[in-house]
Amino acid sequence: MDTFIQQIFNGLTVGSVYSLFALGLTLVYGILHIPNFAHGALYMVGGYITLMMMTHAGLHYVLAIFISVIVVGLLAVLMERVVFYPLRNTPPLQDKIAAIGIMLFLEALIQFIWGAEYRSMPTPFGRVVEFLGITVTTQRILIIAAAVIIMLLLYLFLKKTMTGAAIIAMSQNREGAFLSGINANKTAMLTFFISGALAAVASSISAPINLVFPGMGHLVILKAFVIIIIGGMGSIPGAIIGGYILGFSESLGAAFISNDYKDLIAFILLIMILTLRPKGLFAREVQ
Amino acid sequence: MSVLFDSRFLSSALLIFSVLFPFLTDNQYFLHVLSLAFIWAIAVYGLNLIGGYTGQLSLAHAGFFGVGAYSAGLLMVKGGMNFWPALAAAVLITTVLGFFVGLIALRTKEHFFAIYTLCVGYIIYLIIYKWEGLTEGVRGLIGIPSPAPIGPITFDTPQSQYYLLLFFLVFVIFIMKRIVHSLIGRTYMAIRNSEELAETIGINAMKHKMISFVLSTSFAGLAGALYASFVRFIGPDIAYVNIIFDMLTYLIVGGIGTLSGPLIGTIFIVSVSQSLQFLEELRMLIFGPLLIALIIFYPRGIAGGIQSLLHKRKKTLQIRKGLRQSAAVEEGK
Amino acid sequence: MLRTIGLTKKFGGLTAVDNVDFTIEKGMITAIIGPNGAGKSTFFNLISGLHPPSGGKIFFNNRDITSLKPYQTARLGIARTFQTTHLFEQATVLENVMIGHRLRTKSGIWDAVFKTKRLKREEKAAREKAYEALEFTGLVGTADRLVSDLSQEEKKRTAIALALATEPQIIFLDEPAAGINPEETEKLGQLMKQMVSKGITVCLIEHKMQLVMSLADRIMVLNHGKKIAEGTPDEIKNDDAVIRAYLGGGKSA
Amino acid sequence: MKLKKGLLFLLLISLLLLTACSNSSSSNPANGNGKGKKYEGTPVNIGFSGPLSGPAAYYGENILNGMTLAIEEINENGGFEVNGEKYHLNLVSLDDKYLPNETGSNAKRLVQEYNTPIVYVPHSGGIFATQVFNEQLNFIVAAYSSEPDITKQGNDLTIRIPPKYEIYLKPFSEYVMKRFGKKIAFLPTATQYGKDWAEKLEPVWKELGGEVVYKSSIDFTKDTDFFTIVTNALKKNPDVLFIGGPSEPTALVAKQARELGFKGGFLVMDQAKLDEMQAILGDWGMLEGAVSVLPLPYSRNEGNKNFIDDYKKKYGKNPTSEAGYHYYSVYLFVEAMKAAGSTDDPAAIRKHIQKAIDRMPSDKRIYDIRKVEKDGGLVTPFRMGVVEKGKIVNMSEKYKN
Repeated sequence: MDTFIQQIFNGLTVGSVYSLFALGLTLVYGILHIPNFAHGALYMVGGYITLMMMTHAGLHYVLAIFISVIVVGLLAVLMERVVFYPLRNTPPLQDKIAAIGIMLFLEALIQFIWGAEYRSMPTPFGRVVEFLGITVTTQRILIIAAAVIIMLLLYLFLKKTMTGAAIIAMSQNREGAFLSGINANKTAMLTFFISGALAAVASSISAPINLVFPGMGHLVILKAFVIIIIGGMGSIPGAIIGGYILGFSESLGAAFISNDYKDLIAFILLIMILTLRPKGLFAREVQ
Repeated sequence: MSVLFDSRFLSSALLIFSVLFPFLTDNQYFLHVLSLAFIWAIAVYGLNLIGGYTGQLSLAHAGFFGVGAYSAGLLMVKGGMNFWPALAAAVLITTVLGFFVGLIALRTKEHFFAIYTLCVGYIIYLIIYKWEGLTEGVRGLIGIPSPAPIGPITFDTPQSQYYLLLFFLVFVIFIMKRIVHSLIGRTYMAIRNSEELAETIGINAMKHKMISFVLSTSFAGLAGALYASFVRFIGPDIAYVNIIFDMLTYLIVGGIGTLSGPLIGTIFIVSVSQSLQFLEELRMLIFGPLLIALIIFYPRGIAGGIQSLLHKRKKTLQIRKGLRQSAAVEEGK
Repeated sequence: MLRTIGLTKKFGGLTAVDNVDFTIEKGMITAIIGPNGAGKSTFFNLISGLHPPSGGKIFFNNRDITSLKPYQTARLGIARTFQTTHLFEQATVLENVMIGHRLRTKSGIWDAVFKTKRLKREEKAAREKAYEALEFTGLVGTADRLVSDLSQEEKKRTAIALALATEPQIIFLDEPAAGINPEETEKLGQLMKQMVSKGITVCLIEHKMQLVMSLADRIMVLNHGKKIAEGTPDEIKNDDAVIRAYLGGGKSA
Repeated sequence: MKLKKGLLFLLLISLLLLTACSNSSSSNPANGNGKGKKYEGTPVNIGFSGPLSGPAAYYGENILNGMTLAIEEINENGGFEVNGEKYHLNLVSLDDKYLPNETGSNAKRLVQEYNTPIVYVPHSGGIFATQVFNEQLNFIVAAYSSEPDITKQGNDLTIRIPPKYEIYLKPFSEYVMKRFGKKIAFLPTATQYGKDWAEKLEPVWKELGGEVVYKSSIDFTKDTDFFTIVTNALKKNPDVLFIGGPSEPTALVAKQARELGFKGGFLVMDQAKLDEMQAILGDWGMLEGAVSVLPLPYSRNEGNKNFIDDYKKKYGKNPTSEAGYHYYSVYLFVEAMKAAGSTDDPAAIRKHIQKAIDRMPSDKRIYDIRKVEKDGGLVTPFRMGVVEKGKIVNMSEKYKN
């Protein structure tokens, strides 16, 4: 029983990171229909900025995350302006290839500046605590708490503010949103900012239990796509629930079915979902 | 000037050049790179048929490439088969698998099809990766023989392998050309354009998508089988998603939905990335932005860019001609 | 010629077409009108088979075509156009229209690869058929131009030519006159009359009342998916229910 | 506007191609070494094809560091003499992103354009792809991979640099079993190397009276968090965990095991290095009871102290064993060239490797290699280190056989 609770907790930790990361991806997809493969690179840059702010500038962990969020958010906006905006009238395929170009570039850039080696991120929350008969570290509790808080904040922002409403409106009906006077440019930039910020948070809070290195984005990007497909491309609750579904399927699947075949299980699950519900679990019914 | 742009002239010149190429250089490296580019180009033509012409972007083609490579490799290494029957069998296996995948996958549309096939490709990769008893898993399959001789023609030198691959590439391009410029190709393009419209003018879209998909997987399988006997070592990585992204890059840069696009794109990207080698770990620093610039300035690819350029020229010529004629008419009045 | 009995289509909780009984007589021009969202296009989609109906039956020449797919109804002689033309912009007009004859051909992939006699014959037939349709629609001069270079009205006519190339007995036109000027609209009316004189039955959805009133032999009015009136233009003009529908709900045309 | 864009683009491309061409035709290409400096004598190009971009770039970088250090030293010291003629070395390194087909292209390029008698390839797929034609094109594959099939192929021009892992199995097992107990859980990396290790370790462990209570592997290229799998392994109450893979993620596995309350020992596969793991974890505490190959900096001796110091000075960190082996091998090949009396006859160089081993200067013997096997494998003596009471203890002598 203890193992079961422990695995639930493990799934919750991993799922929180997945959800945060996938949220940004799904937001961008919902509004601009861009499958942003460079999202993993944003995640990676986020980890590096936080790390460098801590080790080189000597900032506190939380402050470093804050700076990283701003920087990566702006980087995402820059990406939108320089690359995706000129491509707004081309099919999404072109965006995909351009995103791969961005990814290659950012990885090479980070490797050029800070080298290819693995780095570990120190954290003030490294204590091990016993909790309901399971073992956790404070960092892991932080991950879950931070993810939930951020997702709540994002929810409030999207539901309760005008700007947030514009994002939702644009993702539901682009033309309608234009007609009702929403500034599409501003909304796109804002969405990219949020998506970059979310990627930076996800990597910054998970880096202390992982490692920071130029290729770290590869580990999450494919999974994030799985998540937003499960959840329905562009669906915000879908991304959150999809993230936790994948987190739990990894922890419980590895525990009770087979660790070696857990990836295969996940993908076959995905194929089955798509066969039965070709547009994902949470996609809106569109005529 | 205009004769330079004539496609018949251009393609025969290209063909003659590629036939003579081994005589122009004894640098095996060029030969090797070009041979590999031919293999990729064959696979990219497959991708172009279903994605470019029929409008159903399949991301499972790296998987099918892997299936072709592993079928051929395993039949030769573990089944002791000769290259030629193994090649035929590999193409057949890939095609049959493609048929069954298509049967389910083609029910989804647009980007859901792309994602669905991405997952199929990933599952193929995982199966190759995990099924050690058959595929040797991560270790990979070694000792794949090079193509067996046909009568007096042998394929153990790089030159002869180059010609073999060139032959298959020309063969594939020929088939593509015949298809694209026929009623069949127009049918595919009609489906790409609007499946609804195609259906209402009497085209059984599902059937044609199916044929196009199956044929395109057989190209991927062919390329995979050729790869296996050319590189003579295969690992699960050849079915990984990175490979499909490479293929996509070749296709998009060259020009999706054009006949020359896959060839142009493949050779262009391969040679650019080879010539950036001197930058070592920094090469992606140049390659990434270059790729982005290409996509932004030539969203329809190099071939598409040339096409619209030619069209514009033709149009201005026509307008000028038209003006002159009307001027003449005016004068005659 | 074409008859629907109790035709119904539901999307989720919404009933887009509600229990419509309707008959189209051979050799006539029939118009379907109604406010936006009345279910007119859905009605077309049901007949051509793009959507399976939720209830009711469709008969074409006394044959039950309710569950047929669009490509099957097309082969029986039902053609249609869409509000947006969906043409292949990067190809020429001729190339676009040629494909309309595809349903009368049998060539497959092997014919293409081996360039068989059958393929050559059928391509020739398709070309001739396309020219015929272009001539009929007055587009011969534009045959070699790219669709992307055409005007909106020319695109509409190309779409009609494409539909004609399928050799239909009946043609459904979805707002053919939308977005074109009055002079061109008049020409379009002429074109429809020519079609009828060639023996093709015409059914159209249109918002331009003038066109409808001057052209149609019979009119059906849909509102909220229900048929509220049917009759000659004069009858419709004076129908209370119709006037109420147009004035009361939705935008007027 | 359109024209300008097109022109700009054309310019960019032609510039690229130009630089590429001019670079490949110059005699002093690619790598940073030798730039701006003229060395005496004829250059001998040494080729390298490995991952320099992408997720495995760090691995490639370490290897290049070791090679570059050796080559610069040799050149700074006036090069070397073969048959009375002066030579210096020039490193040509190409990126293959870990892809075998790219390795194939690179190797051909290195041999055709740079005449490299030796091409270093640090991954088994690339080695297999190169072994297809290396005898025909006449160059030595300096293979850095423990994959046994590499030397089983009967390739006459292959040198396998790293040691075989079999020698570690028994002594490592004996040590951890005695100190912690008989129950072991397997959590190595999911690569072929990890699997081979596990397969060979199991019978050895059982023979010593032990029990394997859990068997799985971790895919470091796909998993980010190991709490799940470590939880599963610990459920079986093992006394020892068998872990391994790249040092850094392996260190995380150890750390997370400790966080989950594991008190036993670690049997660490030789791919991971204790000192690199410690660098990630910050101190030795978490690694208490770990047994693995003795890291270079902890066995300073006549043969390696200069190397360790120089490396640290140049790169600001301790040398990894990849760096050490590659540094060593460069000197070895130079000795072999001297002994063979040729810089461009790979067969002769290969033939004189044993002689070169015998003649290696004592201050370059990073590893006490005494023999090359018939199949081309270098025989490295046994090295073992354990973490006891917070520091590394050299156990090489005690557990030797």
